[in-house]
Amino acid sequence: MTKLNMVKALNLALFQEMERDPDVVILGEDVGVDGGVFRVTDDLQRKFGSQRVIDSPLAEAAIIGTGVGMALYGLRPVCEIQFSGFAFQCFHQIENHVARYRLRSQGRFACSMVIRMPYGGGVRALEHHTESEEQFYAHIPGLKMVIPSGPRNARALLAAAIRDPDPVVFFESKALYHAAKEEVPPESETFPIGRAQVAREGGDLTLVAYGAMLRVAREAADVLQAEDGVAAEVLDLLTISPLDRETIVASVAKTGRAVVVHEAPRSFGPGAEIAASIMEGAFLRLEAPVRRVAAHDVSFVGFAREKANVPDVARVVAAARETLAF
Amino acid sequence: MTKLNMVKALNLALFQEMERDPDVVILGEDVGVDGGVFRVTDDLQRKFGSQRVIDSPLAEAAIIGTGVGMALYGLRPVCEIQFSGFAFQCFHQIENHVARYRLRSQGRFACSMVIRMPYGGGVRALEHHTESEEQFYAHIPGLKMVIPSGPRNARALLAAAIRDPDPVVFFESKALYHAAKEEVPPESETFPIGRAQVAREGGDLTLVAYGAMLRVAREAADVLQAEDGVAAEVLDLLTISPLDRETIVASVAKTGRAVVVHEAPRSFGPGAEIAASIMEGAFLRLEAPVRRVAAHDVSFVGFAREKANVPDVARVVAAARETLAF
Amino acid sequence: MPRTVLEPRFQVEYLSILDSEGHLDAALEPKLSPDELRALYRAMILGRRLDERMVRLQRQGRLGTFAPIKGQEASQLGSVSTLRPTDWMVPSFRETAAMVWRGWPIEKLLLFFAGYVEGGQPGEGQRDLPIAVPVATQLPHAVGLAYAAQYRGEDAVVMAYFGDGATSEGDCHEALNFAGVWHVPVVFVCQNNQWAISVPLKKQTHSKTIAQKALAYGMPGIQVDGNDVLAVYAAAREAVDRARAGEGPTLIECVTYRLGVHTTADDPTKYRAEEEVKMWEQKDPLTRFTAYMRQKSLLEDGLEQQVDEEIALAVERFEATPPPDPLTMFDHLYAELPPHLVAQREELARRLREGGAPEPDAPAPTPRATPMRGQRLTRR
Amino acid sequence: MPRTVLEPRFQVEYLSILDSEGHLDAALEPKLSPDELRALYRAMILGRRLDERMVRLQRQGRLGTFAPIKGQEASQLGSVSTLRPTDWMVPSFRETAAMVWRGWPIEKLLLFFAGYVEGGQPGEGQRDLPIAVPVATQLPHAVGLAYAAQYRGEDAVVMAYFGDGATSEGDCHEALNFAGVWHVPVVFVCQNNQWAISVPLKKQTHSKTIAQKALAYGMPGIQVDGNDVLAVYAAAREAVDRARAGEGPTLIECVTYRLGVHTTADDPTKYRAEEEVKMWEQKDPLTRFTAYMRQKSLLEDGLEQQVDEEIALAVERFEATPPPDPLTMFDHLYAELPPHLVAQREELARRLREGGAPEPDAPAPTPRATPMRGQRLTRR
Ligand SMILES: Cc1ncc(C[n+]2csc(CCOP(=O)(O)OP(=O)(O)O)c2C)c(N)n1
Ligand SMILES: Cc1ncc(C[n+]2csc(CCOP(=O)(O)OP(=O)(O)O)c2C)c(N)n1
Ligand SMILES: [Mg+2]
Ligand SMILES: [Mg+2]
Repeated sequence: MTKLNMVKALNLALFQEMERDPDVVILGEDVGVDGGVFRVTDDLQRKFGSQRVIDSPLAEAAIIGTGVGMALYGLRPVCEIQFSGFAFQCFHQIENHVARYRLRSQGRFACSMVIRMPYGGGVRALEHHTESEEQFYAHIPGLKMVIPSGPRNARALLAAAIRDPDPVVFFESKALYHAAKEEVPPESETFPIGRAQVAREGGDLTLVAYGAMLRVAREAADVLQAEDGVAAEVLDLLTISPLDRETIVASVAKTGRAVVVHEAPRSFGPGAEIAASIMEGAFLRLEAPVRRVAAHDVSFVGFAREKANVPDVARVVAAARETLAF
Repeated sequence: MTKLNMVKALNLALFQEMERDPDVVILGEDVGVDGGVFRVTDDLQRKFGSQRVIDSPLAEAAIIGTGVGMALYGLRPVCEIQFSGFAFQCFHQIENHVARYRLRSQGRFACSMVIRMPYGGGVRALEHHTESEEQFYAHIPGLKMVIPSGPRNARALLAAAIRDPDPVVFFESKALYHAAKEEVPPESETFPIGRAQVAREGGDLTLVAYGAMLRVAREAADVLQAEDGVAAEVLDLLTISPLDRETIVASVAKTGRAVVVHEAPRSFGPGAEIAASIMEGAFLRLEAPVRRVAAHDVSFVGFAREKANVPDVARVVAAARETLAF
Repeated sequence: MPRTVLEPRFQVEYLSILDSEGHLDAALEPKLSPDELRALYRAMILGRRLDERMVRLQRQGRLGTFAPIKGQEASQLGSVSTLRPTDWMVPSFRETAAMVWRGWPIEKLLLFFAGYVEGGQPGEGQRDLPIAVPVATQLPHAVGLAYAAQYRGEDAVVMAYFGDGATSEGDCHEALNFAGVWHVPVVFVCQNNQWAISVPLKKQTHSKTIAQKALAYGMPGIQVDGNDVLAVYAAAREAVDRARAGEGPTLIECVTYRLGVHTTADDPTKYRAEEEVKMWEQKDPLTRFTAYMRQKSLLEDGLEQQVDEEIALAVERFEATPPPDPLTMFDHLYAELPPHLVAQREELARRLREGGAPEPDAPAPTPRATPMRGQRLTRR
Repeated sequence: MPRTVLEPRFQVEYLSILDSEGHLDAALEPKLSPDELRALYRAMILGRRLDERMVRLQRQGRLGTFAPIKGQEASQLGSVSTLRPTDWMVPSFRETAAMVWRGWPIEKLLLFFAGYVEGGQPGEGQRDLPIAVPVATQLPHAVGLAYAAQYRGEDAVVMAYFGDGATSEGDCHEALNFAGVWHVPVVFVCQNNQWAISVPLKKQTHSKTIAQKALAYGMPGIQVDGNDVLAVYAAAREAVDRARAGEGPTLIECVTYRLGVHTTADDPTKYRAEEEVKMWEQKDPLTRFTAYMRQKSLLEDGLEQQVDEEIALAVERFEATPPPDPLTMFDHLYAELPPHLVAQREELARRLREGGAPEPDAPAPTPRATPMRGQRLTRR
């Protein structure tokens, strides 16, 4: 086992999938010589050539749109959108085509492709470089939406996404890219898409989180354990859509209480679906309303104010305490 | 009072607002000579000239993007996107700019503009001509999202939207365009944006709906009254965002039960926010989980199968009965 | 102010071989065999007759909205006929004649416009994309297909269709630009039919031709008389051959005219003069090609009846389509149905079993007006 | 295959007045007064010095990521200096020098890059849009502004900036096309600095020049030596005058070079050769303009120190900025705060009162490394 940060772990997944399958190609702005602005595709062009690791012109709609064409031909494009904030430029290609091609062609064609993008705050960045847009993809039928929380699952889920017959939107937390190293097995590994993980077991309360918020939820669980003697169960969604309602509902059916944590704005956000699903699945077990700890409904706050906007441990702990005291 | 259908009522609002305020301009594909493919802008170019009612080239991003520029200059553009299914082509302009300009310029500039588009099914139409995308706009901070349910409120809300200092995304149900006529006062009228209406009072159950689904909810309430002796309260949201949680929660606090109805796909849809907000606001009054009656999580079914996909009276009645029996 | 003029200077050519008076430029006449000419002519007649039949079906409420092709047969068939089956065809939404040429069964196209998703399914192994409704969005797909062909070392060429209005969309620009940079085998066929619904070309772009837009991408562009099937064929032949030879993409502007409505939901009298239509009717691609075929003694007796019969049989098959099973709406969304959709499918199945669900809306093949000759009621 | 060549044929001109050897084409020399030349020169020096200072501030952790302009001063100032205050300036994200020319206080720009939304606020009545981060999305705004000016009968001209990479985006195409059709007073200034991060121009587009892309929109296009402030000025002057006279839009391609990093997060040694940078350093717009000013005896003693002092004072004001009040994050989202945001604001206020909220992250004006000359710790 080697310890890798998330950037290196993702790079490993790409490398191994490209070795395994000659149909895997990479496409995006600066993914080639530069290795991507976050270096996730580092060295891949040197290894696989500029026909397989393609520095595209600066046009997101065409990155996804030509990716669709490649996928229809039978290739497995992995498209990189440089920041999730610029993926609205190709949102029509994603919604109109990527998500629909299997359906529209009634199974003749498939868009087996991955759309990778860095998302989220925590890196002192400009506007459109700090947002969390997962909700927009989660609401589109035909897509899968994955957000890993650490190097190992990032690597295993990216490999799974590349092999998946359906299109996967793959969000990578910029805050996690270099956050921590983790043991990552050298041989290829996949994790199932659509399955949440119990990151920590507990019987008193369920904390639902994903991506960079997993750490926040975990630390909140530590605080609750240490200061309140409360055993919080922490769920790491990993896949946002299709949502693993079974795991979520099972946990809340046990604990009776839940707090959902995400970086996306609160209103009409992913926490709403999770809360509604919990209510539908575990209504009679609920001891308190499901709470949402999320960013405020503000589009951009600037990094000088970012910490006051994105959920932190104190907010999660406070929400958990209110839920427990309800 | 004259009786008008929704198309004529919207046309009246546009006419009166243009008479009132020379800064109001209309911009979109086929809005001029043709009067819009649904005739909502009929005759306006003849009345106000081709500088004020502009037949744009076929490019949604530029329709919104140039609309932004006009708004920054101080005009009040009313942009028409021919079908809501083609608004993802300009989604980046909406999310990146329309919703953010006031914030980004810290109040120096505002995007006082309206983005009108026909949405929803029921008109035997092709792909991208039948979908309900309100969720995508509701989740964007900085926007307002309005969906009228009949000629009179369509007219009054469109007038309010044009006068609103903030950008308003205005969805018009194609199924309602010619559905029914209603008395519409000849003199100008506005309804407040952000306020839901109690369309029918009742104490046993709350049905939350909007747009074309209001009729479905109303008829379901009739059936429940007639067949079950149940008094359903029907809420007409009118504004999706900012959501009028106060009215919704007050109703459910009274009835203890709620069913939300929408044409958008179910998962991560507007019903989730409404359900979550009800849980947060009226948890202790809830006798049953909030139910969602929505389209399936399928992007397109074709009009031959559409009736089996979009909520109908029978589904709402069934959901209401299950909620009442919970 | 004097300045240096950069070399090379740019120019755009115009190609016409058989004009509306029937004059033929014999030097440019493409070398098509009598069989090839007959096939092309038949396809043009079929395109025209099918279009007319579809308009009637729509008026009877048996089809939903669709976009007629009348007047554009030469643009479509002159170009698509240069492709091999192993090449790819990427349509927009107004390529009925080209799609039939490529082997789409007529009844499938009818099903498509009758609201059946089944109508969008290409045949097994057929290298045609289904109809793309959002204007210009199909063009990047064409470029991606061409890239993939090149990547795989296959010599397939991709032909992509779009309209004059489509040239305004960002996707059109991005696709042409990518094709230029990647130097891939795509032929972009713009059917400039002068109108994008109610918007005339001069309100669509300030450039004099669409062909000259190729200059922005360092790509050859040519304008052809799009009502001259021989000129379209010649230009497409050259572009396809060049693409196949690895010499990159081409933009072809076919100057043509939409003689009918934009779609069956449209009323062109609102925005264009009857005289303009009359003027273009003089340039009808069929009239011209018929004269040419007559002159070559290639006209076949009874062709129209043959074609009408083929159409009638297809309409019969279309009408014999069973009403759609609502449950299949979930079938091709994902490779494998995820749990929440299994639940939604089960719930729908239960409703269907219990009779709570609405009648499947199969208004399409069911005639709404008096049945016509050659038509029977839907079998149930 | 012989064909008709369509008229007119197209050509694109190249303009250079003061070359890198210091040769001047006196016939083309724009008529600028000594004061105007001095102002321009001072702005170029300020642009360069500020840029260098900002890089240092960033390296010390006192600014976040930003895009340096080194090498592009002539492109920016030659063009922006042709505007009146009543004209509009629409920047991308690399127009620091042009923004300062337009009156943006330096400390505001520093605040912007220190993560303060306050930094994006134009002055009262200032006709400048704030920085637009998403590439090319600002271009339709420029066209809309120009349309509005024309609509109101005002003679304001709009100047919009973008890079070579931006030309690939759909928004760029749509904006140019709308401007052509609407014939509005916009001047599109493309700073072709050869690179879009790591992507060189030849991978960005297959067209030989960016100027020729104007042909696709029936709009005049010109290529100028973007390191020649006189040539940029002359071309911009002509375009602005033409726009103001109601003669429509122009595309100006300034051929220049980004001498520094793409942004402070970038490492150009990964993708470009040192020799290329060296070669372009020979063409530095400042060297050339300095020689010209010297020859005209317009060089002022102590200019650099003056400029440095101005910058130092601005940095002081920047550092004196109080830490941001998190509660103001809600201030300008809507004209009036809707109820759910009132609630969120109250909740945040409560957390701030109770000390539960994190320290406002004001790393920006606070030096992270050893304080430099002319710098003091943030007042709190
Ligand atoms: C992105 C998008 N915007 C708008 C529409 C609605 N629409 C359908 S066809 C059409 C006009 C297309 O004009 P053109 O490209 O010239 O093709 P034609 O219809 O003339 O064949 C429009 C506006 C659409 N289908 N897609
Ligand atoms: C829509 C969008 N996509 C991607 C980016 C990330 N990005 C920022 S600058 C840049 C390159 C821009 O190149 P160019 O237009 O030549 O301008 P330059 O940076 O050279 O000034 C990229 C890809 C962005 N800001 N916006
Ligand atoms: Mg057309
Ligand atoms: Mg550049």
